Amino acid sequence: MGDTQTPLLEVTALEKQFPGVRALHNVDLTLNRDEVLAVVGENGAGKSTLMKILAGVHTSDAGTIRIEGKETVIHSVRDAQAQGIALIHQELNLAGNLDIAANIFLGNEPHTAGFIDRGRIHAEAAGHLKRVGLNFPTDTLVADLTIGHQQLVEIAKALSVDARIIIMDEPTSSLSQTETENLFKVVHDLRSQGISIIYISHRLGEVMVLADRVVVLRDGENAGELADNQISHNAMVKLMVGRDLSQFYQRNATEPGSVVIEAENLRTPAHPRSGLSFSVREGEIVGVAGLVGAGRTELLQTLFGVTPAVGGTLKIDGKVIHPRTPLEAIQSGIVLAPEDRKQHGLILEMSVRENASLPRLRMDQKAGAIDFSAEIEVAAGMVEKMDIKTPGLEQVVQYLSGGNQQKMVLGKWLAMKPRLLLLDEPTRGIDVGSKQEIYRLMEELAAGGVAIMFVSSEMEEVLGMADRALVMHEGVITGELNRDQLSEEAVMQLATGNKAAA
Amino acid sequence: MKKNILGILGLFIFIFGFTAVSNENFLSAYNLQNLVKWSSLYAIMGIGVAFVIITGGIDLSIGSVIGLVASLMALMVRSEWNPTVAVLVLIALSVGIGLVHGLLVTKMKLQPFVVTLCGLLFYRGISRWTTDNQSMGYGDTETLNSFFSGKMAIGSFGLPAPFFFLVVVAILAGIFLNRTIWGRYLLALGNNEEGARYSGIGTDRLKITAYVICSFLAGLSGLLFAYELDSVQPAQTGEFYELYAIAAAVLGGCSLRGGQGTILGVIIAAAVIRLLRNSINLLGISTHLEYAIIGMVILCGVAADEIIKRVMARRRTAQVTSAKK
Amino acid sequence: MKKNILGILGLFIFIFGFTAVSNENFLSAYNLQNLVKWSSLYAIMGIGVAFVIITGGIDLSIGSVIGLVASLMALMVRSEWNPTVAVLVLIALSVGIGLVHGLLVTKMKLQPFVVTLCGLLFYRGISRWTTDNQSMGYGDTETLNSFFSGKMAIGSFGLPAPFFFLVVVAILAGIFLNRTIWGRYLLALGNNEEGARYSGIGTDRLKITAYVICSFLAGLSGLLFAYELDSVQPAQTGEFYELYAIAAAVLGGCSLRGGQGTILGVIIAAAVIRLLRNSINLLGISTHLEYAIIGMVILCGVAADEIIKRVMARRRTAQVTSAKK
Amino acid sequence: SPKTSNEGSIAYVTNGIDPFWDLCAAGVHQAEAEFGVKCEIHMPTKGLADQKSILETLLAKGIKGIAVSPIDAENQTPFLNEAAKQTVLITHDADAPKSDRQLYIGTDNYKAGRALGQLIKAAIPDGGEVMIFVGRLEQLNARQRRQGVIDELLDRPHQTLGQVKFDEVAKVFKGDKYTVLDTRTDNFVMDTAKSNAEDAITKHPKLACMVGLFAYNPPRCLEAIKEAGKLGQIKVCGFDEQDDLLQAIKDGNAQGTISQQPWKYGYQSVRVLKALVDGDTSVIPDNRFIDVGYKIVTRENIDEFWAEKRKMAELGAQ
Ligand SMILES: Nc1ncnc2c1ncn2[C@@H]1O[C@H](COP(=O)(O)OP(=O)(O)OP(=O)(O)O)[C@@H](O)[C@H]1O
Ligand SMILES: Nc1ncnc2c1ncn2[C@@H]1O[C@H](COP(=O)(O)OP(=O)(O)OP(=O)(O)O)[C@@H](O)[C@H]1O
Ligand SMILES: [Mg+2]
Ligand SMILES: [Mg+2]
Repeated sequence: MGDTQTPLLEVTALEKQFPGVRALHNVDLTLNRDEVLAVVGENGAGKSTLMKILAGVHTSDAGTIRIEGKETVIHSVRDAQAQGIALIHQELNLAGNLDIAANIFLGNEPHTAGFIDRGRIHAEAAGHLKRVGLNFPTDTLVADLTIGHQQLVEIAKALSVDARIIIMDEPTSSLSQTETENLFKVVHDLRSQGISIIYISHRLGEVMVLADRVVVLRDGENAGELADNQISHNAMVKLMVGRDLSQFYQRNATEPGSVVIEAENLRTPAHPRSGLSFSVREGEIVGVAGLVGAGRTELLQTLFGVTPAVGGTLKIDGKVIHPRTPLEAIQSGIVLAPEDRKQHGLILEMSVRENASLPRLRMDQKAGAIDFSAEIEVAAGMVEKMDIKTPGLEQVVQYLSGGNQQKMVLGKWLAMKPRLLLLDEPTRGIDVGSKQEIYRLMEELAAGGVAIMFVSSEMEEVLGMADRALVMHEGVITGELNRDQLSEEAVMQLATGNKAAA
Repeated sequence: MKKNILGILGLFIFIFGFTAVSNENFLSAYNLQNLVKWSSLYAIMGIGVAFVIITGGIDLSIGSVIGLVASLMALMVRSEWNPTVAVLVLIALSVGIGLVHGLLVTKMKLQPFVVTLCGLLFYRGISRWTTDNQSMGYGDTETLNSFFSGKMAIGSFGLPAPFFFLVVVAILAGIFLNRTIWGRYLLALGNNEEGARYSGIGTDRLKITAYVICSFLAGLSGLLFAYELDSVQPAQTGEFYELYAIAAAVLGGCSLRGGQGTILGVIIAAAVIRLLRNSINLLGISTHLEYAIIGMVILCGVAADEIIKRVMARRRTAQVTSAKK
Repeated sequence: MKKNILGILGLFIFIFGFTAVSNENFLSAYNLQNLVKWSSLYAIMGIGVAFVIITGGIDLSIGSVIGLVASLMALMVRSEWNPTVAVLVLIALSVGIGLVHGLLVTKMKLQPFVVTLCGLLFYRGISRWTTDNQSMGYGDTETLNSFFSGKMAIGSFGLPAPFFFLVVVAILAGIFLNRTIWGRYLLALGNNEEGARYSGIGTDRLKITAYVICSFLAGLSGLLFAYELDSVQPAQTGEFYELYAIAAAVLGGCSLRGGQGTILGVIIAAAVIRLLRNSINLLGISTHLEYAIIGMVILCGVAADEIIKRVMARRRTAQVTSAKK
Repeated sequence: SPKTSNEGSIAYVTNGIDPFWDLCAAGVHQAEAEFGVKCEIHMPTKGLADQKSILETLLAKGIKGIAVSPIDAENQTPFLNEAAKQTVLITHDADAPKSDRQLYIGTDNYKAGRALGQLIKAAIPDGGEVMIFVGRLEQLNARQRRQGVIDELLDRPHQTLGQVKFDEVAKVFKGDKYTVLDTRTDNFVMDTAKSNAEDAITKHPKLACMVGLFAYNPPRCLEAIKEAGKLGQIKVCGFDEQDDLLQAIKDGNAQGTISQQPWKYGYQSVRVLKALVDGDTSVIPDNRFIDVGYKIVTRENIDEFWAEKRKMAELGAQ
């Protein structure tokens, strides 16, 4: 098929400007046939913007796109589809009111004169689902799926299109080990079928496994490229942040103090029949591992009062509590940095100052009046302590990069001096630099006597940061691993419901 | 989806049964004909606004569009336009109005509530102004009269013309919404507009289509009401109807947040609203209490629906849990 | 935030200037007094609904609450209640109504549009029923009369009582919204309810508060209108006012999506709507055109606002580019 | 200034927007031409608040004379007195007897109601069930008309306008021959007006006569009767002069109507205002009441009446 010398896709001198932000400047990119090209870069480097331009969601301000050497204009998603480009978006873009099959074929329904061929849709969707390892009936409503499962549906959707270029923008951010490995298989399959893949991820380990070549972006510009044999963790990091980042995980466990939180037979509404028992002590960092849908998020949300417990007891510092709302949980010293930071973690349309001070307003008030000077102090202190990159306190949080947003989510709780800090996927979608800072913060807080529980789907993170790990499977804690018992195999055994191994 | 209809259907059956038992004349052919006729008229408006509501929008201008179309039709009849041409022109006008609404909402990014609130005021003003606010009739256009408000006898029962319009509109709307790609796109964009756009769906065009359908059906209703009432009061005809149409759509299972709606539900809900009025009149309840009763019943209907949904959701959770064991 | 007011302020100045130039009597003390009075009445309603709109909700029942309060006040006066007690009871009733709306919206999770639409019907029905739909007055309650609709002379200019109410309401509302933690919480929950909840904000309680404020101010408006007009028509008093109140709130910078709103903007917008009417009457424009003009002007105002916002955004882009060069 | 301006030195203010008022406008135009004045016509859209602010604006403008149809005369009196200090004030259609208005131009709606009662008696001489339909019962004229009808049918003694005692709404009144069943309101919603009529036919199979008190009510009753196949069987009597009703009278499907000849309100108002503004107080009768009377329209005088109405409607549309 055609000339093998000309690249499949060639982008030159691309420019893109958003109100207040120059997202891309003079960016070049080439993609060869049968290639898995990884694109990495810090948060806000412009990766998603570049991909959205290729997928026709945005139009570029300047620059050319060549496909098989032919200059092409992509004005709309339809144009991109016609060129055989499919994009798995970083954010989920499913219609929750429709079923899985409808979502997979949304925009590409097989139809005659506008009438949808339902039989075909369901039959073909089942095949795609199988490929990504999702065992749900095709008429399940998407709203009933967890984020992780929804992400698998997104991937299935991209597969359903007859594409020659599939772009995956952080496809694994909500996936755990097993699903991720499954996805790797899919990627290899696709490549062997002659489909080229652009793969974006902040999990550099995945990039090393998958990529044939790595392109690095920094501040909306090309920062360098690594060929197959040059790809290494350090090389990528160096190009991304412009310096070396040594000693990634730096957990120095100290002797934990008294018990902060103790759950006995705690029952969450999602899994009302399985009682969960565990405890966390001062200065301890406990990881919660498990597959997607294991009930980890539910557990944290129950502790935080979002979905109140339906049974069992919960004690904080020996005192029994029943948090029914987040407010009650916060008053008992429990705080949560949620999994979905845009929906739950921040008020995107409000400023850094307003977000930073939101939980604290209550404490600094004078007869209900906001203490504006205290507010600015809190916000400024937080920006400095957390090293949040923002042009000012009045910047709207929406325009911060993902990493800085996550630091804001964490930061707003630190001023509250919590007893128990709950973190749900604290580094999801966050670049290596920010990741390291978040680990440093967890470390610092633990040293200050805070008890920390964090849910993570990233095995490395659990192994690197946890003093102790709880492993969950279908709503049940299948085992507990101390630091010296922690290993990938041990976690996987328990996560797949295999108790015997523990 | 089917579950959404259960609550409202139950309400319909309850009021129907109650009135039938309480008043012997309720089941007379004449009364049922009237009930069918008015329910059909309300349902057509309700289906129109349901499309807009499914996109997450709203249309407050329906009543004024009805008034405008009815007023202009009377003016045209008076100026001896060819009736068919007049009807076509007015249908085109309605479509044009929907188009303008759609463009203002999608391209200018104005809020649907505001755009159509201005429409409500504007079209009403135009109706009054062009007609000098005179009530008018449709005297001599006999063919149109029987087309829009005639009856077809089936035994002793005369099926009114609006019913046939409703059947056609409902079937087309049902097919459009549930069987075609555009209907599916509409549902998708109502739930997640960005997501729909990223899937290559021309969301703006679809939204505009929804507004066009809504105004078109409002215009059609205008003609049907005009010939049904055989007279138009430019300042009053159609006033307040948007609220009834929206009530029918919402009671019939559309969520104002968008992405949800069934045609059948809207039809039953429209019938419930008309049935209530019929029932109030037949039971001889004080005319002053009418509004209070309608408001109360709608609220109870919606609340009951919500409770049913919650109970079902809880049951579903329980099932999922037990299935996993 | 300040930018939101510019558009509407410009519109106000334009119409004001235009009318002042076209009609010499416009600037007479008498006319300005009346303008201030009506604007104040509309603004008080507008501020009320602004709170609900900021939470992302809506209140369609305002006009009916006004009608209900005015009707019941007349009934109580007639039955020789102590005037102060009557006022307190009615204020308590308004608060109660807001509480019920809030509870239905937050605890039952019903849609605000539906709840308050039912309220619109229900309270109107109750007004008609309790009063047997008779017009009534407030004859002999002189102290209340001067309290709610008296004038305070400042030179030749008599400042009407509603203006003082507005000043108090506006100052309190402004402080509440911009200076207290609850105001901040309200804005936060309007932008992202879940996010606010996860930040430890009691979102339900705040939303209920917003509905209570809205109904309370509607009730207060009811009393003000009652004593201003010295008469109540149970089926008519307050009808349609919710749409004007909402129009004022939206024109004044509130987004129906929630999370946005300024008190000053609402006041200016209410003044614009009243000014328009005053202008139409003074210029002797056909009353039939009144609605058409109001609808058109509101639409243009909102559209101009949107355009200004876009131009500003574009300018921001341009600045960044040149800064980077 | 805008093209549609009708700025004048005197003003004619109605109590709402209704075709009735456009016929009044015809009389206004007629008089404008005849007496060489310009008269503004204002129709408040939504009730009392609108009417008040219109009056205020007119006063602000320094208008020389106003003819107004007060919505709630009794309670508006203080305000009307204020207005009377600043301009020449008269009332039309509805009076505010306790106010300082110069005079009242109108009809006695109670008497008109009784006349309607007589029309009903003529329509169903053998008696039977009667039902009343009206837009809103809070309007004084509606109540007076209704009471006139009820009193006449029940052969009660005549009451004096201004002191009429009103019967409650949800009650059946049984006389020797006639029974007044119920009064249904529709709030000016046309489909409600029609379905109220339909439901009445359903509910009362023996209904003998339907009475519409507002202009649009009788035509709605006629349609309902026609569709029920009871044309001629159920009689119709009404108020005002909508074309459909006139046609029905002509065709013998309706007994008759009481017309207030609305154009006379407009004509007289302008005539009197013009004179008063010019300082001619001789137009004020001793009892300060100019009765424009009402016309009983039946099959006998329908053609002549309709011709006049047509002429007036055309004039009103100018
Ligand atoms: N629609 C938009 N409007 C304004 N600014 C935007 C928009 N989309 C992206 N940006 C900005 O453009 C820049 C590049 O963003 P982009 O999403 O491409 O980064 P990214 O490399 O994908 O980051 P991440 O790793 O966090 O996903 C950022 O500064 C971002 O804030
Ligand atoms: N909205 C919902 N409707 C129905 N079931 C749900 C819903 N949300 C979660 N579940 C179910 O609850 C269980 C726990 O989900 P949860 O999100 O807590 O898992 P998790 O371990 O945190 O997964 P993830 O890694 O995706 O965050 C899953 O079995 C999931 O199917
Ligand atoms: Mg990205
Ligand atoms: Mg989770």
